[in-house]
Parts: sequence; structure tokens; C-alpha cells
Amino acid sequence: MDIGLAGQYVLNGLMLGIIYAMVAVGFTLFFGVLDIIKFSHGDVLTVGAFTALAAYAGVTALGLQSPWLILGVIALAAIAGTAVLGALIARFLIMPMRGAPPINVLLLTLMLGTALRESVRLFYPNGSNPKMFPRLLPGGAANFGRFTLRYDSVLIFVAGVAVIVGVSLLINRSKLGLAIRAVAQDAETARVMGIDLEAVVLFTFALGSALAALAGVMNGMYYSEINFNMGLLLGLIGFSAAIIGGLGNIYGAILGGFLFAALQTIGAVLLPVSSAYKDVFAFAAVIVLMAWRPTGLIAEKSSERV
Amino acid sequence: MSGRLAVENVFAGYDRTDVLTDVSLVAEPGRITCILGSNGSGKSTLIRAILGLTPPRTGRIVFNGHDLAGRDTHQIIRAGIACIPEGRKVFSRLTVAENLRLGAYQAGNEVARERMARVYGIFPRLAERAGQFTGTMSGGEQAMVSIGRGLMAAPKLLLIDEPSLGLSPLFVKENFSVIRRIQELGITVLLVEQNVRQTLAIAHYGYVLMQGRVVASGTAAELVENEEVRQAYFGDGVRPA
Amino acid sequence: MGALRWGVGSVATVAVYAALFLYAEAQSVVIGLLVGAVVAMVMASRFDVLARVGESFARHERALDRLTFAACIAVAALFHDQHFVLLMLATVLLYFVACIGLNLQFGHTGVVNFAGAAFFGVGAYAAAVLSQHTPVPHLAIIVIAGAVAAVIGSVLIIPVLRTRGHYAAMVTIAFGVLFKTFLEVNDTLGGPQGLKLPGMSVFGIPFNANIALSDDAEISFYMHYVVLALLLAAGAYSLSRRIERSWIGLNLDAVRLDETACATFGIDVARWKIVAYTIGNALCGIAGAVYAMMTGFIAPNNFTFGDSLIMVSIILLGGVGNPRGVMIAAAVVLLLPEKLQMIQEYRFLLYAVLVMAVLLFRPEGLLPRRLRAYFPGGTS
Amino acid sequence: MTAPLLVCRGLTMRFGGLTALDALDLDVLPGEILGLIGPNGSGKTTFFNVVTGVYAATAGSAVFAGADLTRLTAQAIYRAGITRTFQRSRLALPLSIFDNLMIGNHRRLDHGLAFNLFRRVALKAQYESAVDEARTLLATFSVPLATRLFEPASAVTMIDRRRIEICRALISRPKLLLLDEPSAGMTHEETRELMDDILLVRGRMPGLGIILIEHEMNVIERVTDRCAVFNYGKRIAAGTYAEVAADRDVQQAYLGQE
Repeated sequence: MDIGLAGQYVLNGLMLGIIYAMVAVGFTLFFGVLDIIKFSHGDVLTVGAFTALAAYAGVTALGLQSPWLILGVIALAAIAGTAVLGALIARFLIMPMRGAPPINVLLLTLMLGTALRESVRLFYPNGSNPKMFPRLLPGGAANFGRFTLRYDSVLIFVAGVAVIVGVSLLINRSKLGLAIRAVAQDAETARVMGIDLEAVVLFTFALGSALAALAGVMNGMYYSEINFNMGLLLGLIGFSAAIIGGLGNIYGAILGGFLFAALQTIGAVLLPVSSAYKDVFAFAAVIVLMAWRPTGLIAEKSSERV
Repeated sequence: MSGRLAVENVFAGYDRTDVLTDVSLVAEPGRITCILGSNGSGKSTLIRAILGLTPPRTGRIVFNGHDLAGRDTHQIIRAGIACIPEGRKVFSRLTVAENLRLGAYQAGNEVARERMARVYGIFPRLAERAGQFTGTMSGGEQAMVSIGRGLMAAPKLLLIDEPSLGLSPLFVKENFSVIRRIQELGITVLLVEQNVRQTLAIAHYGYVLMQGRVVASGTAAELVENEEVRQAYFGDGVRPA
Repeated sequence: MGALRWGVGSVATVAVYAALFLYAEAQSVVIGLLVGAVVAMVMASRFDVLARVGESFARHERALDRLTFAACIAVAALFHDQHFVLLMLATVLLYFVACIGLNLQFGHTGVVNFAGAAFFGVGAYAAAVLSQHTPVPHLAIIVIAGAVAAVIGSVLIIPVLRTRGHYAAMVTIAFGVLFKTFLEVNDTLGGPQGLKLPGMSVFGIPFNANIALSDDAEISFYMHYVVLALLLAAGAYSLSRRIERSWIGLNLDAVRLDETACATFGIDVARWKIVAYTIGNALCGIAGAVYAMMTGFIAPNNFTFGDSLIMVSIILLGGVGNPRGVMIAAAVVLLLPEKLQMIQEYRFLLYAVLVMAVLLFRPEGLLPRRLRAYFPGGTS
Repeated sequence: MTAPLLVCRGLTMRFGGLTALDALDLDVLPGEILGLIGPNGSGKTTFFNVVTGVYAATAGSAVFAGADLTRLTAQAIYRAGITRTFQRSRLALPLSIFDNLMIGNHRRLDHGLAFNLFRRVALKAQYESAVDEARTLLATFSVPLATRLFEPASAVTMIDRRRIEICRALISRPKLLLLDEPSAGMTHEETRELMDDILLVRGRMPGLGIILIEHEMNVIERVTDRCAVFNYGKRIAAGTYAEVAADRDVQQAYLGQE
């Protein structure tokens, strides 16, 4: 295989990795503050992408021309819409389940995901068909032999890195981030420090959901298409990524995101039969990884009192 | 009236059973009030009730003239109460500086910086280790972090839950002298302890808790002589050696 | 004291209701019946009828089990010439068998499995391959398909044993997705188009031929499958009951409730998880094999993650750990969208919301499991 | 003097930097009730967890009936005849009282698949004798409780739950019983009743050694033959209650330095 093709695979892997990492960070944030898996996260991503699409229809109807302005408006709409959705889910569905067995919460969010997905399919106009996602980024590409570098991909990748760096700065440097980390370690002591637990939880869910929305928009721009089902697989991959990284650890989630993308890419390149097996290979590798490190690569905090 | 806490006829507990039955006590401003009792006497539940973590079923808790009923923990903290919890409860995966910053969570950055400087003055050791993860420190150092974190809130009332638990005698001694200095800063202290002699040596007034009830109270001098105190720890009928 | 008549009355009522429901065609009648059922349930719980029925079932278990079996036959006989109704009945019974398996894993032992539909699919594909390419007798195929599901499941045993909670859930979800993706891209197994199967033939009886009663009366060929599915359901039910009512059932419960306490009292957590997991997957595989041969056609889309979720919903709605509840939930979940066309499109949304409501407001399910009675009919 | 049941020498348990048990020496004799006392965090429950195999000791040995426990799994230790109760009740609350007892009876029941699924008559015989045994044992503690064998454990009061937990530990006829603060969360009156029960059990099961963690000194005084005092993971005193209570180190541990 020549360098150009290899480069193409690496680029492709990085694009997927950044999107997966953004989804996985959400999973790990939710797990951090409430010790729960919010499986509906992938479908919140779908809602985000469709919100952006709806906003696009709205702003073009209003006659907005500038692609950058449009992009800004629809991204904001997606972020705002899903942030509110995420906070509402936390407040009315997940907080009331505190103290319930973790598996019940997982089931609840699995079902919530189904409900969101079905709602998009049923209630978005013609929602069961794939939708074209508008091309708002400059087209064009640079060619190096068999290696094509699309400019919009570069922009998407840079935006993804910027968002992730931003989130990790927020978590690691800001006072609110400090509160989130404190709640993640020991919610009760965090309350004793004067932290308003509910406010922190709601903010975290809003933040994670906004990340998902951005990932959804980026995904739409990368493939120029979205559909009601996109969140299911993306959510599952994000969940896997968060788990193989080690739940509750933001760097683990990022690592897991890129690792999963790498597994898929390796599967596509190396499998002798057909690249169609790449997802099979990636999920099988995840299962093997779980057998080897049952709580992920960067182990989760855990202790049981007897 | 700054920092006066009154617990009035409080019943509190978990799962339908009361751990505290009809507990009443007062922590006078600017003084060290202690709660003595053996394991399982309800001391920790009392602290939780005051902090709103296990709200009382009945009875009132009044701080500075305000009834704390119905307030969430962060609102109670805002009223001027802070706590150094049992077992220290430092955030082990956060640095010393971050732990201290959390102690003054409700204060602004500027104020927090000033207070942090003051805490570093009391515990120079913490200043040396500001960037270290707390989990990698010794038990004694973690105790300093926990106390420092409690001071960061600049509270009117500080609840201290078993500061000597699991510490070597040397650190216990040091801790008690620090508590003395805290009181000298004008902070009301409610100290929960099993270590009777050292506690009574620094406390002004004390209550003895046994199986969720106040069985004795008095000045430190009175309690030193009190038979109930001995009984709470050594049962009936045993005289000191 | 639970008089026998309460139990008999309830079985008869449910059977008559089921017959009416299956008979109803007009949407207004179906809706009327549904409203009637809801009102009846509210009244029944209000006037303590449910408690009495439950008591009656506890005391006269064996008699009422037989009566239930007979009632199933009676309902099927009533619709003996209607292909579609019998197909639905058999499907409900086969889902019941699979859900009993998942219930043993999750409801009893606490081992989560979000790949129920995948193991169902393993059985179905095993049956398809065996019936197309080998002369193995069809009854043996069912058994082999169950074994294949158990063996493929055992690939997951190490991660399932080593992980807990979310991590274990992740492993089974990943397996379910992996399985479906594998089927879609694998050309020898038919790819997305799936595979066709011949109908069953047992002891020389071709299952896919109608049975002539007289010159102008026939019994639908689906009756064969209904009878087979009913026998399997009875077998799975009885197996589940026997496991529950033995020291094994106790071990499974202990594993679910407190693994540390188990270790303290010598209970081998890994062993019982493996037992429950293997039996459960085998039941899914068996049900899948019969389902495949009955429908004559299978494709990856029959075995999606969504279908696994439906199975979990059935267990949860029915009452975790309670096989009777599973039976009723399976019937409701599978029949409702078939009869009520207007909700067909909305069924996933509807179930999702329903299960969320159950989780939030009645987490023990609609018919919660009762205490274990090792030997039914009374406590010595 | 009879040979001790349990011999611990230099038993040490470290968690990271924390030494929870520090070179502990302790013997338990058959038929005695040994009280274990010490301030919070002094290592009593850790000692139980090491002896029952929940944790593996960092160093030292605990020899029970000729076998070194520190090499055995929790399951093997149970089969060798050591059972326990937990500080916070760990009953299976949704299950019946009988089921809870049978969890403790594991080593005396037949767990073969074929036996349980197909030999229902033999199973019934085993079941019936187990029911009788469970009822008799429960009746030693409380006659009314023995009639409620098939009610859920969640339906009974705190003291009855403690009784069930003790019966669960006793029904397999262990040689050594570890009781971790059985009186926690109970009133004076209930504690007194429960201790009477424990004395009664000791009378009926000669040779059974009991280690009792307890913070109430009058209870220790009343029911124990000997006691050992822990502080910072070390055994600082051992002997009869009167000896121990008079010990200067003990007074210091509890009351602090003068």
C-alpha cells in the first residue's frame, strides 16, 4: 500500500475519532456526575443534527446568505436545543431514578433513546428518509498522489479538536469544572462544600448534550447526509469508546474514541475478506478488550464496603 | 448572636428508624462545644441533620436565628456553616490547591486566594504541596487538607466530625491544638469526638450522646467528673483503675 | 385461602377475552376491547380481585397450569382455519420461550443480556443452514440450534463473568450489533436478503400442509407450529419453575442480590452465572429455530438491537422474574400492534414510553414475582 | 487447656499506605465468646474480612483447624466452618426468611442440576428436613419469628433481621462465628434480648467459638469470656473484661491521654 493511501486511511480514522471522542466525552461526563449510563445520548445527537437542519430551513427561508453566518446560527440552534433537552432529561427522568438499580436507569435511557429516535422518524417531515445536510464549508481539496485532503474535513477536524480542548479546559481549569470533578468523586462531600448538586448535574447534562449536537452537525457536514438512525450506532460507539477508555475519565473517553476509530480503520484495511467486516472486527475487539480489562484501560474508581 | 446553633427536639434517621431521638443542644457563639459518644451513638447523624443531608423528621435546627428546615445543603453552607467531615473525605484525585478552592466554593476567586494564603500560613506544609494530588499524601497531611478546606469557607460555625479518627497520637495532638486556634479566630466550633480527655481539655461545654439521646451535658470541668461519660465508654459498674 | 374458582375464572376470562380480541376486525371494536381491559384491570385491582387470583394461583398451581394449557389449545382450535391468527399465536409462544430464557438470566441471576434477539437469530440461522444443507431431522435441528446458541454465547462468558453492570451490558449490546452486522455483510448467509427455509417435517408429518377435516373443512397448517410452540412453551415454563423452586433457584437469587454475601456462604457466583446464561441462550436459540422454520424466511432485520429491547421490555412489563407475567406481556406486546393498525407505525415509540413509565412508577413490573414456594400448593 | 480454634500470628493488612492490621496476634478457643473492642477505624472489621477471605492478608498467618486461612478463598473458609454476620445487614430482603437461612446452609444442600430438576421427591425430603431445622433454630431466638418462615425478610423488624442474620450464619453448624456489631442501630432493650439469645446459642452449641465486635462496654462485660482491644490495627490488650478495662493503654485509647 502506498503512502498516499495510508495517509487517506489515517485521515479518515482521525475524522471518525474526533467525532467518536466528542460523543464518548458526553457519556463519561454523565457517568462521572451521576454514576449512570445515558444511552439516549446517541439519539440526542440525532435530535441535534435535525435541529440544525430545521434551523437551516428556517434561516434560508428568512433569506440569510452568508454560509458562515448560517453555520453559526444552525450550530447555535442545535447546541441550545439539545442543551435544554439534556437538562430536561436529567431533571425529569434521570434525577428521579437516583437510588434505583443502575440497570433500570440504563433501560430507561435505552427506551428514551428509542422514543427520541422514533419521534424524529415519525414527526420530522418525511423523517424516515435520509436527509441531505447542507454543504456550508468551502469545497475544494489538495491532492498529493492518492491522498486527497478535503478542506472541509480539515475545518471539521480542527473544530472538533478545538471543542474538545475547550471542554477539557472548562473541566480542568474553571470553577464550574472543579465542581463537576468534585461531584464526580464524592457527591455528598461536594454538597458539604456548598456545591448545588442539582445545578451541577443539570449543567453537565446540558454540556454533554451540546457536545453531542456538535458531533451530530459535524457528522452531517462530513457525510453530507443525516438520518433518524444515525445516533444509534454513533451512541453505541461512543458508549464503547467511553467504556474501553474507562468510565468517568475524560482522557480515557478521548483515547477510546480514537482507539475505536483506529480499530475500524484497521479492520477495513487489514481484513482479507472484505472491509465490510470493519464494524464486526471493531466490536469483537471491544469485547476482547473488556475481557482483558473489565473496567476499561484507565480503570474506574471503585470500592465496595463490606 | 453570630454563629449560634440551636438543635431543638430533633428526631432523625434512615429507613423509618430514628437514630436521633429528641436531641436538643446549643453551640454558643465563639466557643467550642463538644459532642461525646461511642461508635453508633448517633454523632454522625447529628452532623448530617445539621447539614441537611439527613433532614430531621421533626424538631428544629436554628442557626443565627434562622430555621434551617427545608433548606438544601448548599443553602445551609451559604448561611455560614462549614464541616470537616469524618474520615477527612478529601478529594483524592484533586490537588491540594483544588481541595482548598472547593472549601471556599461559594466565594469569588479574589477572596478565595486571600483565604488560601491564610491557610497556607497555618499549614506551611500544604503550600509546599499545593500541586500534589491529595490521594498521594499521608493521613496526617490529608487531615491538614481537610481542616484547611473547612477554614476556607470562613464559616461562622465549623462542624468537626471525629478529627482524631485513624490518626497517630502525634497528629491527634496537633489537630487539637489547631482546633483551639480555630476557636481563637472567633469561629464557633461544634466538635464531635470519641477521644474524651483531649476533647474536654479544649472544649468549653459538652454533651454526651448515647444511643441517639443526650444523656448528660455540662461544662468541660463538670463532664470530666461525670459518671455518664465513663459509662458511655466503659459501661456500668467499672471504676477507673 | 385462595379458592380455585378465582383462578379458573381468571383463566376463562383471559381466554374469552383473547378470543374476542383476535376475532375483532373493526378498529373501533379493538379499541373498545382495549378500553374494556384497562377498566377491568383497574376495577380488579381496586376490589382486590388480583390478590385473590394470585392467591388462588399460588394454592392450585398445578391445576391452573393445566387449565391454562387447555385454554391455549381451545383458543387455537377456535381459529383453526385462520393462518394469520395461528401464526401470531405461535409467534407469541416462541417469544415467550425466548423471554423465559432471558428472564432466567436477568430476572433470576441478574446477568444482563441485551442480545436476546441475536441469540434468537443464532438459532434461526443454525436451523436455516442445517435444514438446507444436511439431512438432520427437524426435531434434532431444534435441539442443535439451541446448543449452537449456547456455544456461541459461551464465547461471551469470560467478558460477561468479568464485567459487571454497565460494562456487562455493553458487552452484550456490542455482541448484538456485531451479530447483525456480520449477517448483513456475510454473503454465504444470504447477506441483507437473508435465507429461505423449507417447512418442518416431523415423523413424516409435513408441517406446511393443511390438515383436511372433511371435504370442505381444513385446519390451517400453522396449527402444527402452534402445537409445537405450545409444547416448547410448556417445557420452558416448567423448566423455569423447577429451577426457581430448587436450591439452584435460590443460588441464582443470591448471586443477583449480593455477590459478596454469596462468597461468604460458599456460593460459586461464576458457576451459577454460567448455568443461567447457557440455559437462557439455549432457550432463545430453540425458539429462534422454530420461528425460522415456521416463517420459512429469515433476514438480519428480524434480529436487531430493537428486537432485543422488545424482549427486555416484555420481561420488565410482565414483572421481572415472573413467568406468568412474561406470558401476558409477550401477548400484549406482540399482538397489540398487529390488531391495532393505527399504532403499528408508532409501536416502538409507544413501548418505549410505556416501559419508561413502568420504570419510573412501578419498577417491579405489572405482575411482580411472588416469594418462592419450593413445592406449590402450600407451605408445610 | 484445649487447643485453640483459630491462631493468628503477625497478621497484617495494608491498603496502599494505610496499615489496617499491624502484626496482629490473636487466639480463639473453642466454646468461648471473645469480645473485640476498639475505637472506630481500629481494624476490627478488617480483621473479620481477612479471616473470612474477603481480603487476602498482606503478611502473617491465620490458622484454623490446621489450614492456613490466608491462602484460602472465602468459599473454602466457609466450608471449613467459619461464618459471619455483617455490620450493615446484608440479608437478601426480597427473599423469604427461609431462603435467607438456606443461603447460609449452602454447604449442606445438594446443588447438582439433575438432583434439583428431576429428583423432586428426594429434593422434597431435603427441603422438609431443612424447614424443620430452620424453624427449630429460629425458635431458639424467637418463637413468633419461627412461624413467619415464609414471609419476606423485608417484612420483619430490625432485631428480627439481626436474628435471621445470626441464624443464617449458624445453620450450617460452623465451628467459629464472627458477629460484627450485632447491636448496631438497636435500643438497649433489643440489645439485651439479642445478647441473651447469643448466650443461649452458646449453651446449646458446645465448642462453638464466637468473636463479637461490640462497642457497648456493658454488653462486652456481660457476655464475653475474654476480650481483645484493638487500636491502630494493633492488639493493645487482651484478657477478661475487668483486666482489660483496668488497663492503662486501653483507657488511653478510649479516653485519650491525661
